[in-house]
Amino acid sequence: MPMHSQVFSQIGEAAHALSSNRSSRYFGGGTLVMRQVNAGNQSFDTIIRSTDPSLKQVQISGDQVIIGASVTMSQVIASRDLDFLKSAASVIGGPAIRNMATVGGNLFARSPYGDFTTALLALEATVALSGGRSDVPIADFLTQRFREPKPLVISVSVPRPRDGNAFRFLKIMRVKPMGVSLMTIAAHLPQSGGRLANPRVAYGSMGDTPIRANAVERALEGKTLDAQGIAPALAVATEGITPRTDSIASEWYRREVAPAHLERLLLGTGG
Amino acid sequence: MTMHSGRGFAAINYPIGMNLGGDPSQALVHSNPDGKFTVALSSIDLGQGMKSVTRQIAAETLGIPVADVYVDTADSDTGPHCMGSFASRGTHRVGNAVIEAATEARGVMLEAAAEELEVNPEDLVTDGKGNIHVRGAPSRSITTAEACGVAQFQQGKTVSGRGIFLIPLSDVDPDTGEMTPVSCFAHAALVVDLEVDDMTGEVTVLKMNSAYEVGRALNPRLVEQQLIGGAWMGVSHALYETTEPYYPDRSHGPQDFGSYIMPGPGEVVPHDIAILERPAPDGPFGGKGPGEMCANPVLPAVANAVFNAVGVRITDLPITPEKILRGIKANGGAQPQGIV
Amino acid sequence: MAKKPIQFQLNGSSKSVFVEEGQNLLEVLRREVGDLTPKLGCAQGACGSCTVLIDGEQIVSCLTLAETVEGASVETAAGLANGPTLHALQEAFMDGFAAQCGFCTPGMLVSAKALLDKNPSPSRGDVIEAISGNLCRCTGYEPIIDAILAAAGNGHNSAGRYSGSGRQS
Amino acid sequence: MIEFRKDIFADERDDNLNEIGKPTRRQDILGHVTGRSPFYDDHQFEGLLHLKCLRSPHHHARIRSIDTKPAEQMPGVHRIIQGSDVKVNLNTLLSLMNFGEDDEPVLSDKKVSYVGEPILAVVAETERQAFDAIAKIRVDYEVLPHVLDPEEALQPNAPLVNETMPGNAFPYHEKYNHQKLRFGDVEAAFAQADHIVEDRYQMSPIEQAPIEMCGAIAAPETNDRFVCYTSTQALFFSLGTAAKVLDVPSNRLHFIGGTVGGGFGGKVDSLHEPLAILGCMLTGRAVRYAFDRQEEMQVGAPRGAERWYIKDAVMNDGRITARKFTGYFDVGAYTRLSSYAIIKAAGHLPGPYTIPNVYADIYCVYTNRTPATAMRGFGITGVDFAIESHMDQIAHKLGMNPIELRLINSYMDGDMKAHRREAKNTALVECMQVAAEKSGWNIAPDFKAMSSHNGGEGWRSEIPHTVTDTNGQIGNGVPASTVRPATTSIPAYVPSQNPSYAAPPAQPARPVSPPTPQSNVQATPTAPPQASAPASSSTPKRPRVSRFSSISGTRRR
Repeated sequence: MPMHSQVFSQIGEAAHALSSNRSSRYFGGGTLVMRQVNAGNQSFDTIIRSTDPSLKQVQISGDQVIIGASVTMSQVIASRDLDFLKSAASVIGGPAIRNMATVGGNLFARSPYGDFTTALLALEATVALSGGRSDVPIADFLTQRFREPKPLVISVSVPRPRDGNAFRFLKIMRVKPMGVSLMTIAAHLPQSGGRLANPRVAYGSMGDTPIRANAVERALEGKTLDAQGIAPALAVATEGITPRTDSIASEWYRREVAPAHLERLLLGTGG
Repeated sequence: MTMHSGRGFAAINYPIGMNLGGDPSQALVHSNPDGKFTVALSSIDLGQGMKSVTRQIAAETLGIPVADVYVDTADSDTGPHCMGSFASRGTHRVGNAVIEAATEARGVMLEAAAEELEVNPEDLVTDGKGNIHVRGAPSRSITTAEACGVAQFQQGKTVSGRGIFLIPLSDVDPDTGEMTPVSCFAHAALVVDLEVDDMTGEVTVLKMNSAYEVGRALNPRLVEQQLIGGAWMGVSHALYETTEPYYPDRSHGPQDFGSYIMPGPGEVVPHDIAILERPAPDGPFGGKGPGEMCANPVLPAVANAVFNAVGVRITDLPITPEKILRGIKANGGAQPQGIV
Repeated sequence: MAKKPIQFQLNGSSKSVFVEEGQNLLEVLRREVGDLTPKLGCAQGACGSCTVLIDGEQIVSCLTLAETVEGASVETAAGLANGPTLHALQEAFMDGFAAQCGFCTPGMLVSAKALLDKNPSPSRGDVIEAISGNLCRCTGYEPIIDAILAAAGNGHNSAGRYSGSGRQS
Repeated sequence: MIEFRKDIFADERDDNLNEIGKPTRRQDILGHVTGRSPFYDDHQFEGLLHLKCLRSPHHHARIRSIDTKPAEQMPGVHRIIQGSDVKVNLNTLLSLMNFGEDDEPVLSDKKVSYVGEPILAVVAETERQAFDAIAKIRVDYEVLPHVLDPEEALQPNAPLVNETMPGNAFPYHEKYNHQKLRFGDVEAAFAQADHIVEDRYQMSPIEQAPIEMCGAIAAPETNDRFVCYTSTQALFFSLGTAAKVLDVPSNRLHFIGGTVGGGFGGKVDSLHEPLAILGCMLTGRAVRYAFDRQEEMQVGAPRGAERWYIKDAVMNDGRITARKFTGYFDVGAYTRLSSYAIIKAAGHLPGPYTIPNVYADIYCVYTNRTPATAMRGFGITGVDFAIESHMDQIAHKLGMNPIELRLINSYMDGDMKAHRREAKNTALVECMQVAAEKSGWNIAPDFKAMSSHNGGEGWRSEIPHTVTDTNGQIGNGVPASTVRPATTSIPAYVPSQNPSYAAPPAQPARPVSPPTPQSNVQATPTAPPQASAPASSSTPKRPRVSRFSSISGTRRR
């Protein structure tokens, strides 16, 4: 089918167009959709985008920061309010890709991509959808992101960590500084009285979508962030998780090295 | 986590060209009336520097400055037949064809000069700066431009030449493999220093020291380009690349440069190179063609260094962290082999 | 097939072209405008050969929807030289033998320009980061990094790597 | 840092040259840095059409039927090209050098033998329209059993990958299903060895990955000719291939190339030029056919996988007295250039070492995967990895310095190589010495004093008595893989009945000038003539239809 392109100044119009046309895709920064267009992907013939300025905004709302879906990785890096996400945004593609790739788009990236989303998952971000809920937990969103009617993401709300050092991010790449992820780990590690309280750990490139490491979180609860404290968590690093096999590594390898990389992240000795 | 240092060595030789012969290359050389020469080839410049190296070979042979030569390639209407740019055959085969063509053209140029200077052509030499003079008598001279001009406007001579280089096709004995496979060999020896992370199997290449024997470095910077880039490719083949990660299973084949991984600018390995030059008797000015061999010693040297570092012998390329880690686990831990 | 008219600045000149819906900027630059300096190396955004600047920011033109550059300023490698005067980066690439096949070179130069425009005295690490999205299969990157540093006047004269004739230890 | 060791081999060189040896700037550099170097795709044509191929989703399948009707009606589609449109729809690249039989269709609309094999081609106004049309074509496949491992492919009951190649192996000299190298008697040396060192080495397929992808644009030229701009590494290879499969005189084709964005061996196969020209012939328009990057990665021919088994006879002092290879080149579904790489490998063995007994069987094996082709170091890189890994395993076993082990066995000027030609102009010893010195890797003074000039003494320059065999003989209706091995000696190589030089007696390592193993000098049989008649005179000569015949036994048809 010939490709059609529709542009809307209002996000609501774009959302309507998207949900009413099964063979459409929403076009954010282009890094995912244009690649499919170039490859002749037959599953869609319409690209829909919106120039709504709200999509480009970064707003502070209480202890949340609301990031418009069209905010690029470079804008995340440049934003003082998003300093805690700089480590994640900085390892998305190379500089050209970071000027294009958006926060909203990353939510739709399939493994081994989607590193920024892994960070958002550990921070328990919520997703606001046009014409729908404004506070979909990101974990829920990830399970339904490719369902019809297709969701159009307006923004992502991220609770800002009280302690900037409490958020850790590690992307394991065989090629640096730009490379595809072997495993990405994001962790939010708030402490209370020297012990971890409600720690959150998420993995990227370990499954089909970024996933929470629930067993690790449970094992870290109430522990100290030192070699002894994290030992039980390392032992369950991949409990309940079936790592993916791809061209970069096998399930076996990902399972084997997950504890080592988790340890490096938790103790701050990684990369 | 422990990082284990390892050092590995490998030495190779490399047969230049399609080994059986039967792969000719041709060249045509002619001058404009002002002594500027064109070399017409159908050979391909893939980045290896075919145009540049044949230009220097033509200039050297003609006895004129390199600026007076332009190499035109590849147009099948104007460039004579060439088998192609592969098997490190370009410098060697095409270079020889250019020498033959340029030698013939030079002969005409010197004949024209001799007629003007009223001497024997055998008594003339070129100074490489655009002049032809009588041997031992620099004042009796004519410029190459003048010689080419009078040849074409007064003497009715084409200042041109044809060249072909052919090693005839060699038979191979079915029962013993007896054959005349190549005309010459290039050589290399290389030492790799690296580290292996025994928790992940990941390898960091720290340093390469090498010696490459290339016959003659016809252009040292072009040789350097080949060796630096080729050794990089060797590291890449050794540690990263394959289109079939689970060979012979065909699954999970990379579809893009995200999943087909190669080291990038962040993984540049410091590489100290010594270049040796033992001219090949049949090479153009002794040149052998360094383009292909440069990667070859890197692969086994990396494998040997990995063994030295952690005692794991990987016999299956590429040497991925996964294979190393499996080996370490099978051995019950890293087994550093000590300083060699 | 629907075509949309767009207008943009290319290396300082105004261009008006019709683009197909869904067409990428690389195709438009090469086929419709005739600027052949951005190269098609993958159409997947992974090789960087098609890198151009939009309003000063480096992007990969193969993943850029052409119609989105309406009103923007696009710079390509064709705009690097000022008439017959080459950009310092181009001079440094020539001196430093920083190109072999030359196919990645325009994209590499554009990425390097994006760096030097913002950071005239980059570190080696800055250079590596800036070209990390540009693949080169020939050089092993080292001469390219050296050439960019040389162009930045950082005291890294790439020509100095070559030690000339004679044995040196 | 680069250093030039002008002190080494200084007396063999005249360094007083005007242009040679100078670091002159590249002729093409200004074009490169201005982005104006004209690659094939940098030529513009009015009304350019785009060609895309429908490709096999199966490793191996018979095609029962193809329905192109829905695609023909699609907007922008100018032509659907089928196998029947290709005049000579069977080719092998090396037929231009009379090497091997035609075995690969340009378009395979009867049977497909690898995932990605082109079945037919669509020529449309845009790439998108070509993709859209291809999606409408319906193909009815009968999926066949496939084989992906080269050793499995040589088993008697393996699926037949390529109809031209019974037994899934390239027939060498119309005689054997592999290329042989026989020099001396490895079995006798194994019997007398202090150690046997064996291992298996494997190289997976690798993509050449030039940043410029393979492609060609063909356009009508004046006077009933066609111009073809191409990324080929071999202009006349591609021109000759196009002329052959399209059955047009070569002078109706005008090929322009020469400025190519990297190749590394991946741009010799000439897949794009014939189809682009055919598209142009059939539509009267300029046609562009190029791989996309996904096709480059999985459909464009890689450096093929190789598997090598090496078995060495080793003495306690480090001398390697025998080396036996079994090599399998997994060449995928079609030959391309691989049959030649095996010859190149055979002539390269046993690597840069002087080993008195060498044996190799090298197979060019067909499997249901992407055909392999050339890549930087074709035929050599894989076996060098095996040999040099193996050398280290030997050093480890003997507890020796691996550089000294190699120097003990290094080939030098005057040594007899296993393919029965004298080594000349060698420099391995010096390279090892310099690399050791640069890296601070200590070697003993005797080894530092060695020179490549000091080879060729005694047995080193002799051709040993050689044991040959008829393993893997083909023909006579017997499948190659079921032929029983038989071992014989070729009498011509055994003028005396003295025992062969299997393993020299134990002796100190020969670091400087290797001592001649006295007991074996007499035993070494007379070498056959080394000049232009390589095949032994007593080997029965087959009738030769051309001077190429002994390589493949097959003339181009």
